[in-house]
Amino acid sequence: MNSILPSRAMRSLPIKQVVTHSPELKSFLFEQTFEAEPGQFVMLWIPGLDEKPFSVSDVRDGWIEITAKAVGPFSRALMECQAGDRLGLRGPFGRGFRPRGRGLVVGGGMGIAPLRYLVHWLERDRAPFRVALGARTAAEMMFVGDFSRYGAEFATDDGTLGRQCLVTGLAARLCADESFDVIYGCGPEPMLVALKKLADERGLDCQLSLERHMKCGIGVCGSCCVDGSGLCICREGPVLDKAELDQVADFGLPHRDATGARKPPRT
Amino acid sequence: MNSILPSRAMRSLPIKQVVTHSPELKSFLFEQTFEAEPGQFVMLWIPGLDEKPFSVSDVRDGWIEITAKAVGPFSRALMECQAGDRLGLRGPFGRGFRPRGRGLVVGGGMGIAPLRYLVHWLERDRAPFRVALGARTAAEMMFVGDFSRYGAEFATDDGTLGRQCLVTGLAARLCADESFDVIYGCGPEPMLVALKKLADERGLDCQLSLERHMKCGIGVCGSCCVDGSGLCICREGPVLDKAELDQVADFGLPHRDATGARKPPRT
Amino acid sequence: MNPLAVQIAGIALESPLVLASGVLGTTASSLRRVARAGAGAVTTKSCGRTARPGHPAPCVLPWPGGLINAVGLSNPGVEAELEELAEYRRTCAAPLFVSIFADSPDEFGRLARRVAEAQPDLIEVNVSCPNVESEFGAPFAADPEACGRVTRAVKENAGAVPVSIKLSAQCASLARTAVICRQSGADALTAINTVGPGMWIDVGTGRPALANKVGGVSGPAILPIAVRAVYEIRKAVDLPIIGTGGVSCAEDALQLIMAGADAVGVGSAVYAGGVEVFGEINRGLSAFLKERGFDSLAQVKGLAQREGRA
Amino acid sequence: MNPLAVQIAGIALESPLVLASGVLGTTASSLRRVARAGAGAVTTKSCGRTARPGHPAPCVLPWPGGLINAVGLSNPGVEAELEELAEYRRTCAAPLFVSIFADSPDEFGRLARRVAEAQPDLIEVNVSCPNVESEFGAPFAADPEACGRVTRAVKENAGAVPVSIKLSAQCASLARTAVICRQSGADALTAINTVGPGMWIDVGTGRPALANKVGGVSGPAILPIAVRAVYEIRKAVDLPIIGTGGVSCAEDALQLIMAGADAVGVGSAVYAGGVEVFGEINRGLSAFLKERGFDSLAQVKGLAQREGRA
Ligand SMILES: Cc1cc2nc3c(=O)[nH]c(=O)nc-3n(C[C@H](O)[C@H](O)[C@H](O)COP(=O)(O)OP(=O)(O)OC[C@H]3O[C@@H](n4cnc5c(N)ncnc54)[C@H](O)[C@@H]3O)c2cc1C
Ligand SMILES: Cc1cc2nc3c(=O)[nH]c(=O)nc-3n(C[C@H](O)[C@H](O)[C@H](O)COP(=O)(O)OP(=O)(O)OC[C@H]3O[C@@H](n4cnc5c(N)ncnc54)[C@H](O)[C@@H]3O)c2cc1C
Ligand SMILES: Cc1cc2nc3c(=O)[nH]c(=O)nc-3n(C[C@H](O)[C@H](O)[C@H](O)COP(=O)(O)O)c2cc1C
Ligand SMILES: Cc1cc2nc3c(=O)[nH]c(=O)nc-3n(C[C@H](O)[C@H](O)[C@H](O)COP(=O)(O)O)c2cc1C
Ligand code: FES
Ligand code: FES
Repeated sequence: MNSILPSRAMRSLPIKQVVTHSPELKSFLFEQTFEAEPGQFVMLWIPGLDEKPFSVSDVRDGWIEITAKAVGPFSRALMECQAGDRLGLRGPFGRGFRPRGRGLVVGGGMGIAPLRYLVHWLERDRAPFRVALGARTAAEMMFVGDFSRYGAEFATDDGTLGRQCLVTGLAARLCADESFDVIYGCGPEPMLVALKKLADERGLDCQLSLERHMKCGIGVCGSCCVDGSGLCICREGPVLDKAELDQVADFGLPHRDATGARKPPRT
Repeated sequence: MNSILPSRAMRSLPIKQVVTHSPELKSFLFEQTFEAEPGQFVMLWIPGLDEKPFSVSDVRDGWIEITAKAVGPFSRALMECQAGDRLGLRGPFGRGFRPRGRGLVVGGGMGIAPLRYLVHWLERDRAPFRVALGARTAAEMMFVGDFSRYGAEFATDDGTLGRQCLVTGLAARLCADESFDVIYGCGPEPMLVALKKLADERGLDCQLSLERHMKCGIGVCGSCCVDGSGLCICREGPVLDKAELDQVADFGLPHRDATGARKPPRT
Repeated sequence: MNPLAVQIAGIALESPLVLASGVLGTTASSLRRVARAGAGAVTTKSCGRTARPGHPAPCVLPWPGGLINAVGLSNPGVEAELEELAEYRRTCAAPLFVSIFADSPDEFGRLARRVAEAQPDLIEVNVSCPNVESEFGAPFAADPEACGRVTRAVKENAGAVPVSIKLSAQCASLARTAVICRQSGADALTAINTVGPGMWIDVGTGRPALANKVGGVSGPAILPIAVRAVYEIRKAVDLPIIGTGGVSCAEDALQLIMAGADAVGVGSAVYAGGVEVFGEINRGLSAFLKERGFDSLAQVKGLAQREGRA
Repeated sequence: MNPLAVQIAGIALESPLVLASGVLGTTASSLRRVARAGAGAVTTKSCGRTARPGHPAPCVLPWPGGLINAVGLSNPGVEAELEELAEYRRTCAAPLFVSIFADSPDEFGRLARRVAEAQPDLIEVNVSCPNVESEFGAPFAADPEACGRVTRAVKENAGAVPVSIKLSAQCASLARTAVICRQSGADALTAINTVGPGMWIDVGTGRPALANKVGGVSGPAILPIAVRAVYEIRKAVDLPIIGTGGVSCAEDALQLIMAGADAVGVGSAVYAGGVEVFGEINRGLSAFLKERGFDSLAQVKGLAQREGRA
């Protein structure tokens, strides 16, 4: 039967190469079996364990790359995976960034991963952009060399790289100094809330990538639906535009866990 | 699901028009929902009764036509059908005639039906051809007016139309007088055997349309397979070429009934 | 008059299309979104007494015939679900069906009582989920008498809220099960749940691709089985039927209606078609009625049950 | 060495692909044609004692998920079938499996005795045809004990000819049925027959499109159910399994083999792919083995049965 795109079905592929940024942060390269736009993600399956969403952090030379950080059982198991191991890859899922005009690219923490592919894409399209990235500390700042080539500005909580401030501080200053059409953002939701506010104040468009608990990746199970509009982050997201963000009732609020219940507010 | 062509699935259509050649011989016109080549057939379903194969006797102006003769329970029930009645139509099935060069078109009895569409097709392609048709008696000769326009010659057993001889006699004479590349034939199998012999003797190609008991029309059930090569008349036929005919072990012999058993020889 | 309007168990639906349980059915927001996209009613994902995270992923996979899933009855528990229900009620008028599952008739009864207090339009009783075989579902759906016991327990507790029993095509005898459900007080039947179970193996690793190994098969692949099931049930009982299984276009929905369904569940089609599929099927149904000169769906319901020619 | 060669019940096959019963399986000529197209063995359409014309048409219909059929066990009767068998033998070396059906264990025994005299390579016992519900099939496949009785009756009469029992996914418990068949002497199991039954309604007329109204569902739509069935049977018994259902490409065949099948039946795929599909699947299987560095199919058989990670 061939009524669906084969790439959307489960398909295992051997890891072609593992790039170790640190023992807790690695990139995994696979043969590229489908097209993907920046901001789109794949569901990555470790057979016998679980399957989780990961953004495409680059596509080049017929390879597709994802970059993961060890934060829990799944991502720690992923750190053990070697070239040659077969993992399942389904995708590409969701809607990514839709480049337009002069862009301000703002990332925080693991949210930097998809932005790497975004800037490569923007460069290829000769679209003008500036980059501001934040992390807790220098060791956690991903792809510093790569982003530096584009004149990225950095912010860390501890001042070990770039300025000692929040990345939203960098973004605000850049917006004051230069003119932009759109803010592209990916990172912790409080950061996104601040970017949305900034964009609203400045009258800029914004495209922000959200995270919600994902199970199916294909807009069916409902576990990733935002409150308010009910859009599926896996399908209509993860990147939402301004109008869509206005309809996210739980934007910046605690969202739902694997049972579908709202998580208690973080303390 | 859309993995197969919709036209191959069962689809009922209202009869658009009934043309009464005689109470026992009628043509039925339907909206044309698929392309068909001369020699191809459809499976015609009378809901609540049965489904049987019928050749496409013409395609024109967005209409598709089949022509049937009352010979048994099914075809008699068909004679009762009126414009507006919905019948099931699946098709087109099988491989039809593949026109090449100068053709001699030879038909007998109900075998004349698909040849009508064939000559319209040949005329459109400006391919040169002659036609010889046979029937038991004038009243059973179909489409006389239409074929006369192409200078067809007629033969009847009782001499009520054209010559009083077998149509194979006409064919032999035409072959003696004129030169042809191919004989197209449809009609009773003894006639086809004679045409095959004629073609062999004259060194002509031939394309003859065979009948076998059909159930599925799609090359699965096996009820229409010829002995020898095992080809399905519903799928690789009904029109076979010379090389294919050479591999039909039961060509001209009694063939199989609905159980799959060989019928006893006719007496 | 709206030619697509139907009634089931006294509930008026603007469209015969009902969002099937388990698809975009956990939150008030997603249910509302589907109602606005054209569903005549929406069904929540089945909920139980307490929260369950369900099986690990992969738990829903597309395959060429549709989906295969072993979500494992993940749900936030009945209390959280009732909050969603209240929120839905405040913001959306389309009828809401609440699906419940449990592991004993008593437990079904208790759950039904709690849910009925919140006054949903209908309680759907999931006795047929194949994904938690030893825990829930299998024993009931496979055993007509057990379906009867569950039905009675729910009806005794549901008060005025109508109850639909969701049957499986794997029922030993669908006709007998339907009759027993009716005798036990069911107001409607939903048929069918997923089929199988099935298994999809990733040939690259040689591993079952679902974490749960097996899962329920749904989507286009199961349409003929759903049509047959509805046909069989309609022959056996005169209860309203929410015919469900494999519907992704108006023709599919018509097959179920002609087999005897009063309303039509749509679940997996959301994968290929998005929530927009509800509007598209509605438009297709309207076009069919208009083209064939019917005034309402009631005129085509059960057509396939006729015998003989003509 | 031919990497696709397999053995089942002592029979050597050049390819694991077996023409499934009921497809192009009535005459020596069509069976031979399929063997030449690349099938490792061919199975005849099920035959009974006497000739049956089967149901009126439409009796086989394509639908988007595959086929739906109610051929109704048409067959020329065992004597005519044995003539075909002899002719096949004279002209083709690929193993021939003869499928039989009957309405009682005794009748199955008598038929097996007659067929065994003609020395086919294997007798396949169709206890699972869903299309003649009240006459044949349903009672046996649905009841594990009945499957055992049929198996014993056939084995007592088949002499040295190996016997495969063809099971249905609708078996109450496939694992239990498999165990009972094994204990009753079965040399192999074939799984599965068609699924359902299903119904396809022509919405133009509102009529079931099959003359028999319901029919067995086969083709791509049933692959996950066949894979699960083979997996379940392989867990339960160590008999050779002819895994059948929904195979139309090498990946599909590999799913069944990884679930635990020794050989792979192919039927409905002939509709979309013609008899050429056998050669294509063979080439796909060879390419897979080569690419992954396996020497034979034995190395991938049952891979999906492993537990845990890695
Ligand atoms: C669209 C999207 C893109 C992502 N891209 C990346 C990426 O490029 N790199 C990366 O390292 N991480 C990415 N993540 C997050 C990644 O999926 C989680 O970090 C990972 O699943 C953690 O699993 P764990 O078992 O290691 O940790 P756990 O301890 O299970 O979880 C840690 C945290 O990860 C998140 N998480 C866990 N499971 C899921 C799930 N099923 N769906 C969504 N979030 C979950 C939750 O916030 C949770 O609190 C992305 C998530 C989403 C939704
Ligand atoms: C490829 C093909 C094209 C045909 N085209 C035409 C046509 O254009 N016009 C026309 O009038 N007839 C055509 N026929 C024959 C037509 O199918 C039969 O005449 C019709 O089925 C008779 O059915 P009945 O119940 O009226 O008669 P019956 O008494 O059932 O049968 C009369 C004769 O029709 C033939 N027949 C019956 N059933 C079948 C079947 N399922 N498959 C094949 N042959 C059958 C047999 O030779 C039988 O002896 C065609 C047959 C084939 C195989
Ligand atoms: C992802 C998924 C989850 C489901 N969860 C439930 C459930 O919780 N309760 C239930 O009764 N049915 C559940 N079902 C079954 C559907 O409600 C429906 O009966 C079945 O999928 C057939 O319809 P479809 O082919 O339109 O999807 C689920 C189906 C899918 C695909
Ligand atoms: C037209 C048709 C006729 C069939 N006839 C028989 C039969 O006579 N005996 C039998 O055991 N199985 C019969 N089957 C079932 C097949 O052998 C096979 O088990 C089933 O179709 C699943 O395989 P598939 O998806 O490859 O077709 C038939 C299937 C079809 C499609
Ligand atoms: S993850 Fe299932 S709907 Fe988005
Ligand atoms: S009619 Fe069935 S194979 Fe030709």
